[in-house]
Amino acid sequence: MSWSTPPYLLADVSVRRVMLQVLVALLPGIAAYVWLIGPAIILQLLIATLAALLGEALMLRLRRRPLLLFLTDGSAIVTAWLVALAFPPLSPWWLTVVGVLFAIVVAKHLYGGLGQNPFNPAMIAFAACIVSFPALMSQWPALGLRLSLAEQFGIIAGLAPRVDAMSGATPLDALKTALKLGDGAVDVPTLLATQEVFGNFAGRGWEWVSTGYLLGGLWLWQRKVITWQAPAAFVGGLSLLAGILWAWNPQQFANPLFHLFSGGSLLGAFFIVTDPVSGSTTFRGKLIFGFLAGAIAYVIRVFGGYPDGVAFAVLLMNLCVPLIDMYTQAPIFGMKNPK
Amino acid sequence: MTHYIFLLVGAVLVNNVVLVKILGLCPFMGVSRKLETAFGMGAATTFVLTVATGASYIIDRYLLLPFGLEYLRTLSFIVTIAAIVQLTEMVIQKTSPLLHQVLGIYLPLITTNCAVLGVPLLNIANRHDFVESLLFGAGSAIGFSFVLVLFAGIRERVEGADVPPHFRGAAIAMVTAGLMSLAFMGFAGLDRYQ
Amino acid sequence: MISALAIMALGAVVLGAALGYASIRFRVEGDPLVEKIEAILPQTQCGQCGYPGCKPYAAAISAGEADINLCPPGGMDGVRKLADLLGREVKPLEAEEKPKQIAIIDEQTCIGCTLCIQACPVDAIVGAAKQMHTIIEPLCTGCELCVKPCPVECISMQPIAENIDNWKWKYPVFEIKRAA
Amino acid sequence: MLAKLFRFKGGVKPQTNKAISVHEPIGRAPLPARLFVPLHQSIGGAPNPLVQAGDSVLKGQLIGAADAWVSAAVHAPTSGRVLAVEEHVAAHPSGLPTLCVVIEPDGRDEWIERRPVDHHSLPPERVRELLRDAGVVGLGGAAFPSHAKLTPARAVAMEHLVINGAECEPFMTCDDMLMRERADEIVRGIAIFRELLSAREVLIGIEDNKQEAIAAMQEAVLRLAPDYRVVAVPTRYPAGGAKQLIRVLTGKEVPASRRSTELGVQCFNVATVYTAYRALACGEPVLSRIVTLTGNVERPRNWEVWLGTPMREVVALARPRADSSSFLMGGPMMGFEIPDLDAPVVKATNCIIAASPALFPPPPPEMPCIRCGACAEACPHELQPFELYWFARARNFGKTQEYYIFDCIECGCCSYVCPSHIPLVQYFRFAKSEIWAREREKQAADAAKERFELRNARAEREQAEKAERLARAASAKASEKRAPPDPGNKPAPESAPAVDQPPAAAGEVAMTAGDAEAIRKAAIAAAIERARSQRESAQPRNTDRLSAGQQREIAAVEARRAARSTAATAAASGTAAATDSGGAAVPPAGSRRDD
Repeated sequence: MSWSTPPYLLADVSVRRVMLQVLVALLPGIAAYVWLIGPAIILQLLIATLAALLGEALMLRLRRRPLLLFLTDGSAIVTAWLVALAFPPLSPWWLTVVGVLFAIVVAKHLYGGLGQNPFNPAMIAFAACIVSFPALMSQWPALGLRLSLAEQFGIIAGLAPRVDAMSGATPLDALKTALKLGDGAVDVPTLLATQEVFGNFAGRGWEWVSTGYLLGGLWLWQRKVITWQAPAAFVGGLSLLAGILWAWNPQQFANPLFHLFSGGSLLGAFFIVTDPVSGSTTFRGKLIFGFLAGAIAYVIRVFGGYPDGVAFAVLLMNLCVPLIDMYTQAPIFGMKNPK
Repeated sequence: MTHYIFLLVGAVLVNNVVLVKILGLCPFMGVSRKLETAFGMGAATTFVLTVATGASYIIDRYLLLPFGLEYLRTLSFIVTIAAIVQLTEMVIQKTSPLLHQVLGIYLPLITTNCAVLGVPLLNIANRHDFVESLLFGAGSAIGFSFVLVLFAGIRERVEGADVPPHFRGAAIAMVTAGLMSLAFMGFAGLDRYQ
Repeated sequence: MISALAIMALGAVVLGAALGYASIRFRVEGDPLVEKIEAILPQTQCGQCGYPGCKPYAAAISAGEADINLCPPGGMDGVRKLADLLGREVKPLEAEEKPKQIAIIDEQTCIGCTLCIQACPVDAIVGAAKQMHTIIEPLCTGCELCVKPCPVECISMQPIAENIDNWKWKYPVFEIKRAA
Repeated sequence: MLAKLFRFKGGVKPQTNKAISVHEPIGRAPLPARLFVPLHQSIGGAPNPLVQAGDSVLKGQLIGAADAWVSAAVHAPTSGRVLAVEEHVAAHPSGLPTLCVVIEPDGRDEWIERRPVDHHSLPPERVRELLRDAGVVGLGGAAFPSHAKLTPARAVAMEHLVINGAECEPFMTCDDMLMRERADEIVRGIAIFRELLSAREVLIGIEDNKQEAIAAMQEAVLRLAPDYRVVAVPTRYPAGGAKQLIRVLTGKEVPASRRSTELGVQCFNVATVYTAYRALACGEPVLSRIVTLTGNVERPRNWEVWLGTPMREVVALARPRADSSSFLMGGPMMGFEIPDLDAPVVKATNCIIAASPALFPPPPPEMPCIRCGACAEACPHELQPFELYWFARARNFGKTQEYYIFDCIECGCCSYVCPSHIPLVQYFRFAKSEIWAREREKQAADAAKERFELRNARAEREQAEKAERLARAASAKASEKRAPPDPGNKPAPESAPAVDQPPAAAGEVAMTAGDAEAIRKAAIAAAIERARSQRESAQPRNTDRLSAGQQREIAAVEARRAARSTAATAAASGTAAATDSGGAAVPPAGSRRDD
C-alpha cells in the first residue's frame, strides 16, 4: 500500500520542469546582456544563485523541511536570476547577496516558502534595496564602458575603486534627469535623437536585452508555461498611458515604444507579472492585474521619485490580488445563465 | 480644482495615513483578520474621521484660536472625537440594527484610533482651510480603509499559508504590513511632481 | 485661564448633554450575540461548563463572565469558532477533549429506578418504573448526566464506532508522508 | 447522422489502455462457494433484510426490500441456503464492514418464478416500482436508484434522453463489450426509459475510440428504433461523466444545485438500461454485472460476475501477475484501492484493475501549490481547484463552499495535471465529508436543543399543574378550617412578617403537621407559578435571560409579596420558596456555581 489516492495516473509534469523552462526563457535576454555589458552579469547570476541556494537551504533547515526536494525545484534560482537581472550589473557583491537573501528569507520563507508568498520575492528585493541603497542601485555602467573581466570582477568584489565612468544611468533615468535639468527647455525628440545613450528606439543596447526577454517570454507562452493575459495587459496598460501622454505632448513625453523597451518593462511583463504565486489567477483578474501594474509602472517611472516603477507597481498590485481574485471569479459549469 | 484632487489622491496614496504616516496601526493590525470586518471598520472610520476633521476645524478656528487656547487642542479634539463616536454608535444602533451589527463593535475602537486625532492635527499643522481639511480627512480615511481592506485580503490568504510557527499571527502580519509599506514607498515623490 | 475653564466646561456640558439625551433617546435592549454564541455550542446540555445548559453558558460568554474554552463537547473546533465570532484569542480547552460518545445501559443490571430518565436533558432514555430502561441512540448527546445518578452503575459511556455511514475521508497529508 | 457537438471545458487525455481487455467476449464467472450479498448497494436508504440464517432462497428471490423511495431492492443471485446475515467487509475505501446476507449456493441455480411484464400495459408509477423492486441502479459506478431518476419534472418537457456509453475511464471496457454483444437489449431498454420520461429525443453518446461498439449500436438502432441517434463523441476524459456527456450532446450545463430533469434532460448508463430491460421483459432482477478485469494481469477480460462474489475469486480469473501490489475498484482516475479482497462484488463494481508500481508509479512527493492554474484549465466544471485546495488544506470549509466544492465531481483531472503532484481530489473529499459531518452535528445539536427546551417546558408545566392542584386542595382545606373559627389559631397576618425565618417558625402555628406541610407546599408552588406567569407576561424583554441567581431573587420577591397578600397561607416561607424555585428550574450540576 504505497499509495492510495486517486487518480492513479498522473501526467508527466513537475514544478522543477516549469522553473527550468523559465530559466531557459531568460537565456536570450542574458545573452544580449552579456553582449552589452560584458561577463559581469554572469558573475552576478552566479553570486545570486549561490546566495539563494544558501538562504533557501538555511531556511529549509530551520523549518525542518526536506532539503533536497525544495533545493532542486528551481524556484530559488528563478528568484535569484530575476534579482540579478533587475539590479545594476556592477553592483557590489554584497548588495546582490542582501537582495537575494531578503527575497528568499523574508519575502518567501517567512510566508511558508514556495507557493505561499503574497509578494513577488525578486521585486521585494529590488524595492527594499532601492529604498535602502538608492545611490548604489542607480549606478549603471556608462555606455561604451569596456572593462575587462578582471576589472569587472574587481568592482563587484569591492577590490577595485568604483570608477567614475560607471556612474551612468539607464535610458529612463537619463531622460528623466535631462528633462528635469532642462526644465522645459529641452524636448524629448531632440534628446532621443542627439544623445548617445538612447539607441535606435529605446536605449542603446538595452533594446536588445529587452528583445531577448520578449523572445523568451513568447517561448514560455508557446510552451504554455505562462498565459497571455497578464503580459498583454501589462504591455497594454503601459503603452496606453504612454501613448496618451505622448500624443498629448510629444515634446515632454517619450513614445510608448521607448517605454516598452527600456527599463524592466519586458522583463516585468513576461517574467514578473506572470508569476502565478503572487499574481492574479482568474482570466479577468490577470487582465486587471497586468493593466494596472503597467499603468502604475508608467506613472512611477515618469512622475515618481524612482528611476523605474515596475517593481513597485508589481508589489502594489500584489497587494490587490486577493481582492481581484475574489471579485473576478468566473462562473462555473452550469452557472453561466442563472435563471 | 487640480489642487484639491492632488490633495485627495495624495492623502489616499502618497501620504497614506497607515503605510506612510504610520498612524492608526492598532485598528490596522487588530481589525484586519477578516475581510468583512475590515470593510466595516473602514466604513466606520471613514465616516467618523471625516466628521471629526470638520468638527475639529470648527472648534479650532472658532473656539480655540479666538481665545488663544491652542494649547488645549489635543485635549479638546480627543473629547470631541470620543463624543462623536459615542453619538454615532447610539444613533446607528437605534436607527439601523443591521448596520450596527456590521459596524457596531468597531465604532468604540475608533476612539482609540490615533489617525482620527492625527489627521485633524496634521490639518492644522499644514494650515488647511475648511474644505481642504475635509478633503484631507476624507482622503486619509479612504486611504485607511483601502489599505485595511487590502491588508485583510492578504491576511486571509496568509492564514492558509504554511507560515513558520514562530511567525504565525501578529508576527507575519507585521512583516506583511512592513512589505506593504515598502510597496507604498513607490508613490513617494508623486505629489511633488510639477 | 477663566476663558479656558469656561470653554472646556461649556464643551463638557454640551457634549455631556448630547450624549445623555442620546442614551435615553436611542436606548436599545437585548443582546443578539447570545443567539449567535448558542448556535455554535453543541447543545449537549451537559453542564460541564459549569452552567445549566448551553443557553446560560452562551449568555455568560456574551456577558463576559465565562471564558470560551469551557465546553468539552464542542472541542477545540468550537473554541476556535467562538474565538472567531468574538474576536478573542483561541485558548486550549479547559478539560480534555474526548471522542464523541453515547451512553449505553447494561440492560441486565438496570433495576428500573427512572433516575437516569429524570437526569437526561434531551429525553433520550425510555423506560418506566421497575421496567428496564434503554437509550435511544440517535438522540443521545453524550452529556454523561445519566451516569452518576444510576444507583447500580449500569450506564457506561462508549465512543461512537466508525461505520460506513459516518466514515470520513481523511486529511491527505498523512498518507503522503507515508508515501514519501 | 451528423450532429452538432458541444464542448466541455477542461478535461485530460490519459493513456486509455482499453485495447487489452476487449479481445475476448464477456465470460460468465463461476459461482463461488459463498456469496456475500451486501444489503446496502445503492445510494439512499439501506434495505431491510427479509431472510435469516437457515432460510433457503431461490435465485432472484428478494432478500432485502427497499425501505425508502430512494433505495433499491437486493436479491439472491442464486439458489441456496442463507448461512448468516452478518457484517462483512464492504467494497468501500474505508474497509469497514456492512450488513451482508451470506449465501451458500446449492448448485441447482433454481429460479424463483419470473414474471415478465409488458411495460406499456402498466401505469408509469407501477413500472418505477417494479424497477425499484428489481434493484435497478445506475451501473456506471454511482449506484443511484434508477427509478428515482425516471420521474420527469412537471414544469419542463423532457427534451433529451442521453444514454451514456462514453466510458471515458482508462482501462475500463465493460460498457464497450456490453454494447458490442447486447446492443439489442440496450436499445429495447432505452424504449422503456424513453416512454417513462416521454423524452422527445434519444441520444446515445459513445466515445469515438470504440468503433465496434458504435457500429453495433448503430446497427441495432437502425433495426429497432431508427429515430435514436448514436453519436460518436471525442475521446477526452471525463466525457463519460453524466454532466459532461449532457453538455457535449445537448449543450446544456447541469450545475450541482439543480436536477437535470429541470433542464429537460436525463442521462442513464447503457448497462443500467440493459438491466432495466432484463428486469421488465424477462422478470430477472439485477443479480450480476459485467466487470472488467484488467491491468497487471495475464488475461484481461470482461466477466459477468454474480453480485456478492468475493473479489479474491473474481481477480483469480484474470490471473494477476506476481508483482501486482494492490487492486483498484473502478478506473484509475476515480477508483479506489480495494482495502480487502474479501469484499464482494457489488452493483457499483464496474472494473477491477491489478496495480503494480510499474503500471501506476507511486506519485512523486507532494510539493506546495504554485497556483499555476493548470488544475483550473483541466477542471471540467470550471472550478478553481487551487483555491479549493488552499482553503481545504487550511480547514476553512466555509470558503471551500464559496468556491463551490460541491460542484466538484472528483474526476481527478486536477490531480492528473498538477505539477506539484498534490492529491487535490483527496483534499476535496476530505473537505466534503467534514462539511457533511458538521451538518450532521449541527442537525443533532438543533434536535437536542429542541428536545431540551421541550423538556424544560414540560417540567415547568407539570410543576405548575401540581402547584395548582395543591393550592386548590389547600384553599379548600383552609376554608374548611376557617368555617368554624378556631380561637386557638393565631390570625394569619401576624405571622406574615416572619417570611425570612426558617420554615420551623411555622411550627408555632397551631395546625396539624400534615396540614401545615401541605399548605406550605401549595403556597410555594403557587408562588412559583405566579412568579413564572409574571415573568412570562409582564416584562419579557429584560427578564428572559436571567441567571439562576436572579431567578431565585425574583422568585423570592414574588413569594414575599404572595405571602403578604394571601392571608391564609401565613407560614409560607420565602426562603423555602426561593430555594425550591431556584433548584427546580435548573439541573443540579450547575445550580450553585454562578452565585
